[in-house]
Amino acid sequence: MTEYTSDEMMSVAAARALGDGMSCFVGIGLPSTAANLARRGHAPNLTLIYESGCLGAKPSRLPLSIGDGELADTADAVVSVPEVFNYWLQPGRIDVGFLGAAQLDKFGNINTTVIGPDYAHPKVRLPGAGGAPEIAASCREVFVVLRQSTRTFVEKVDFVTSFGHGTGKGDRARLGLPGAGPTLVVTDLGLMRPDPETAELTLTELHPGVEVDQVVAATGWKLKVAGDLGTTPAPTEAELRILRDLKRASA
Amino acid sequence: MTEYTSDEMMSVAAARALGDGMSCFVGIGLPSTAANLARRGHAPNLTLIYESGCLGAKPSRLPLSIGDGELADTADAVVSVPEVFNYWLQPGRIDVGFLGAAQLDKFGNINTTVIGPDYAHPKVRLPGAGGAPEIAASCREVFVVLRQSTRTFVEKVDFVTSFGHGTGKGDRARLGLPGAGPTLVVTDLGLMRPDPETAELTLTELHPGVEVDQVVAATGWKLKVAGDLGTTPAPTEAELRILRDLKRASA
Amino acid sequence: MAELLSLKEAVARLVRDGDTVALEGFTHLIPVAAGHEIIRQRRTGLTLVRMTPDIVYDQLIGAGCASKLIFSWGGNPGVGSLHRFRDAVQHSWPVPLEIEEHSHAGMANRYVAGASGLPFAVLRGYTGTDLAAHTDTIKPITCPFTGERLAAVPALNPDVSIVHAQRADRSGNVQIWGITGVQKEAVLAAKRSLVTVEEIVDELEPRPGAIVLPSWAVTVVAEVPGGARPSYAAGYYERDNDAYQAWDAIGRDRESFTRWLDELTGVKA
Amino acid sequence: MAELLSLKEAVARLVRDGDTVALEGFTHLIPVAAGHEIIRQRRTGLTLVRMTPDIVYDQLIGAGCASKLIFSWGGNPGVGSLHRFRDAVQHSWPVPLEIEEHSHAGMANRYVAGASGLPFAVLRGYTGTDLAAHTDTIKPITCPFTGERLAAVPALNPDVSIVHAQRADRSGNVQIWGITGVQKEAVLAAKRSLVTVEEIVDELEPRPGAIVLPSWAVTVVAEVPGGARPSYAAGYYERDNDAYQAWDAIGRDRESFTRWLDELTGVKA
Repeated sequence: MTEYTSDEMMSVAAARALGDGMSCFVGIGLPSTAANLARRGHAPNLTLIYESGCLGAKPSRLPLSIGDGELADTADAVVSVPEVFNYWLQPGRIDVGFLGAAQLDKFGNINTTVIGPDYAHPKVRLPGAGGAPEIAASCREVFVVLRQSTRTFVEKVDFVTSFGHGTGKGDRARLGLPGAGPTLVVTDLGLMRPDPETAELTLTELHPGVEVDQVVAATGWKLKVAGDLGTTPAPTEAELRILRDLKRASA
Repeated sequence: MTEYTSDEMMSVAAARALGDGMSCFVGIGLPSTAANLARRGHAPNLTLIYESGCLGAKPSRLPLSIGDGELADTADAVVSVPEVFNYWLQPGRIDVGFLGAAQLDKFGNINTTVIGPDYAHPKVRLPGAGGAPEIAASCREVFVVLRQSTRTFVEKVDFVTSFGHGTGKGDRARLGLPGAGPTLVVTDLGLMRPDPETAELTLTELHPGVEVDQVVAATGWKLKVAGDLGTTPAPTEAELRILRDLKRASA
Repeated sequence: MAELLSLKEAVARLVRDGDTVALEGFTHLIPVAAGHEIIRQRRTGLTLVRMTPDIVYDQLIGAGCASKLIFSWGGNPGVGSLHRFRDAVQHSWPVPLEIEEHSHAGMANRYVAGASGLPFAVLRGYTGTDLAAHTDTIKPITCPFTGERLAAVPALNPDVSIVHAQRADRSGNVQIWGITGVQKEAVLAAKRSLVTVEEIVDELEPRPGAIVLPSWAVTVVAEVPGGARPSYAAGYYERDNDAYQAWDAIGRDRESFTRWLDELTGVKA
Repeated sequence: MAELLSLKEAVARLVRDGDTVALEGFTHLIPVAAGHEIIRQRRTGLTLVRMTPDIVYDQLIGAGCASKLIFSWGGNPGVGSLHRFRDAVQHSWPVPLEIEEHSHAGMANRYVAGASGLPFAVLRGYTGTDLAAHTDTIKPITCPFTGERLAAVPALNPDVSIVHAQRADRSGNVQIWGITGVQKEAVLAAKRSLVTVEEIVDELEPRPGAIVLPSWAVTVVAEVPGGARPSYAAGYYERDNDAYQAWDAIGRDRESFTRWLDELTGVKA
């Protein structure tokens, strides 16, 4: 069996979550890697939508930015930025919003704005919201992919850039948010899903070779573990080949 | 000197009101005839904008509809219908709105909706508003062109489809309407302009051979006549040639 | 992903009695064949929506398919009035027709709101006119920043929108060029959509001025060559101005219209 | 009608100290040369507007041109942080930088409102986030038809908007293709506008996916070949990814940045 890294496992696990024929609003970085891997693999009819206005992009390598020329060249349609947000994202037409995060909390709220308690005097100024708040609000469901550590997985985010499940089950409905919010978090250690009763992120699958203690130690809150904890199948040869070809083409 | 009809005089007089380099939002029918005559004659840099989304159309014949193929083929840009109203008309970018009317009253209000006092049971159901209400509101000024009769020139329109000067001077400002409203009415008999004090339409010029009494008799209110009543110059040979060429090409 | 069906199947599947139905196309690419198929399938009680109801709407109204019309300009462009429309409004023939009347700017923005998943749109519109007094779908709204008063109109979200386009590929991606009007908004605002096309091709060659509606935003595509006649389809055929002229005489009285209708629906006299 | 000027004249004419200035271009066609000219002409006190401030905004901020930034995502795409932006926000170097922060959807709609002559735009946005608590440019608004609560954002109407395009003709009509972002809206929302172009041509050949900004909607056109480097111009050159990488080291500390700035402005060390 081929060796693989934990980052490769993460990308493969994230890609598998995308079903063929779905539409996916793709954030740059890890989400884009996963979405492109899915499209080149088991989901050839996955529609990739980038906030630069590219609908149905079919890049042959991993885009370095949200607005790479190849995204436009291979798209079914290129529309303006206002149109992609207003006509395509906002009405809830898109199945999955695929996001990264700088901080994620136990209810799936995302922070990409500031680290530290004081917005005016942040410890670290992050890039900000981009398209994420409305992607998180409007897509039918949201997948989040990021590397797991106590720095990134926190009890409560310093700043809610993109709303997940707020303070727990029912918050989205109370706010009138149409989509289901984060239904899956993929990390380099395993998968987490919101508990059906509380919406608290719960470890549901471990990647091969990862121990529960390891994941608990890399999480900034007292992580709950599902009773029927599963194990992610290891990346197949085919998955790794496609992923590595994509990465190579982009180097 | 070449013979000409009163309709030809009307079109020529209307065309002359358009200066070179202006932008003009063009209604179909008489306004389109006048605007195209101007562009083929003294105002080659007149920008014609049609509500079908054609910006800078340069038709070689008179379009039969607002959406003729030639308008699109010759335009600088073709945009969607929402865009032409929202991005191009609404912000007040356009110099002149050129409109026709079924009824016009003494304060330049336009009716193209119903004849008769009862909207629900009209004597005659007319086509309706189209783009006119917002053209009349947002263009820097409005020219109206229509044949003069007591049927069309009424004391008060049965229905205000497009707001002119309301009940007199100051009404537009009170309503916050940005444009100057109707500043010129061109008919087959002469020209009318709003009185600077009252905004009541006042006869300011007669076409050659027309008597004041004739115009008064063809007007449904007690028409005021400017002290310094002028006479429109007769159509020139060149104007008539261009107009007839345009008409011939469209037959 | 859009399904590819015949026009007959498409209308049978998508258009139901009592639906709100929009056929859009601004002079160009009017989905006339689809309108005729609705008449043939004898739909009734429709709320018809269209910025510029012209002869195909006159026909639908005269055939008794509609109980309400939402519109901004109803006429036979370059010719004159719609006599069936007038007859319905003035004399309730063949059935009463309720009307909801807007301006073009208002209608276009209602479709934009519908396509955008918003309940309403804001515009500088209707000020000083009598339109707002005759409908409850125009209301004032105040800017929360400047205090300025503007007009609000509710979103249009038809049960079915029908448009005509030049081409689709075999996956159902639709390509439209020339004057594209409000067609994209009408399709995106609708719960279900039908696009009739001049032809289905293997590949959509990119073209200047063309827009593409991705297959996953369209419910059904039907190949209907000539489906926009007597309007025109840029790149395929010209507007049949004579047919517009001829309609004036046919539509003018109930008898000649009924003969036309019987012919369309295959009823023997 | 747009005037054709050199970049130097254009910036001198259009951009004044204290102006609100938007340079737009979504990854593609970023008007970098125009940004550098603003630095060279030592404008100060600018309110800079841009959805995605990246390295040219890092440079403008580091050079002390800006006192405020209105934005929705500030970073070096595919590389990391903007160090000059961070230094200004966290340590007021070289001058304090006020920020007004939105989401992309909010910024895009603010330009749309600006381009449309409306004082505000409505969107489904910001719900549940902490963004609204830190700005007075996000307010709730209620649909007058359904009672639903949505977000309102005020129009953006920059004093000057600057974009880069592939071509203009000699009359100043501008043609842009590929990812066109929010450029049309930025230009139409602005009081004055500058379009830098790769080349001025005799005639704008129609092209798939191209939009045209008519000359009368643009204030000044300046021919600036390579004016979008290190971003890209579809049909002309590719993105210089190495330059984005290299900026990380230059921008990271004040000293290396100051050397870069001195070189740009022609100051001898």
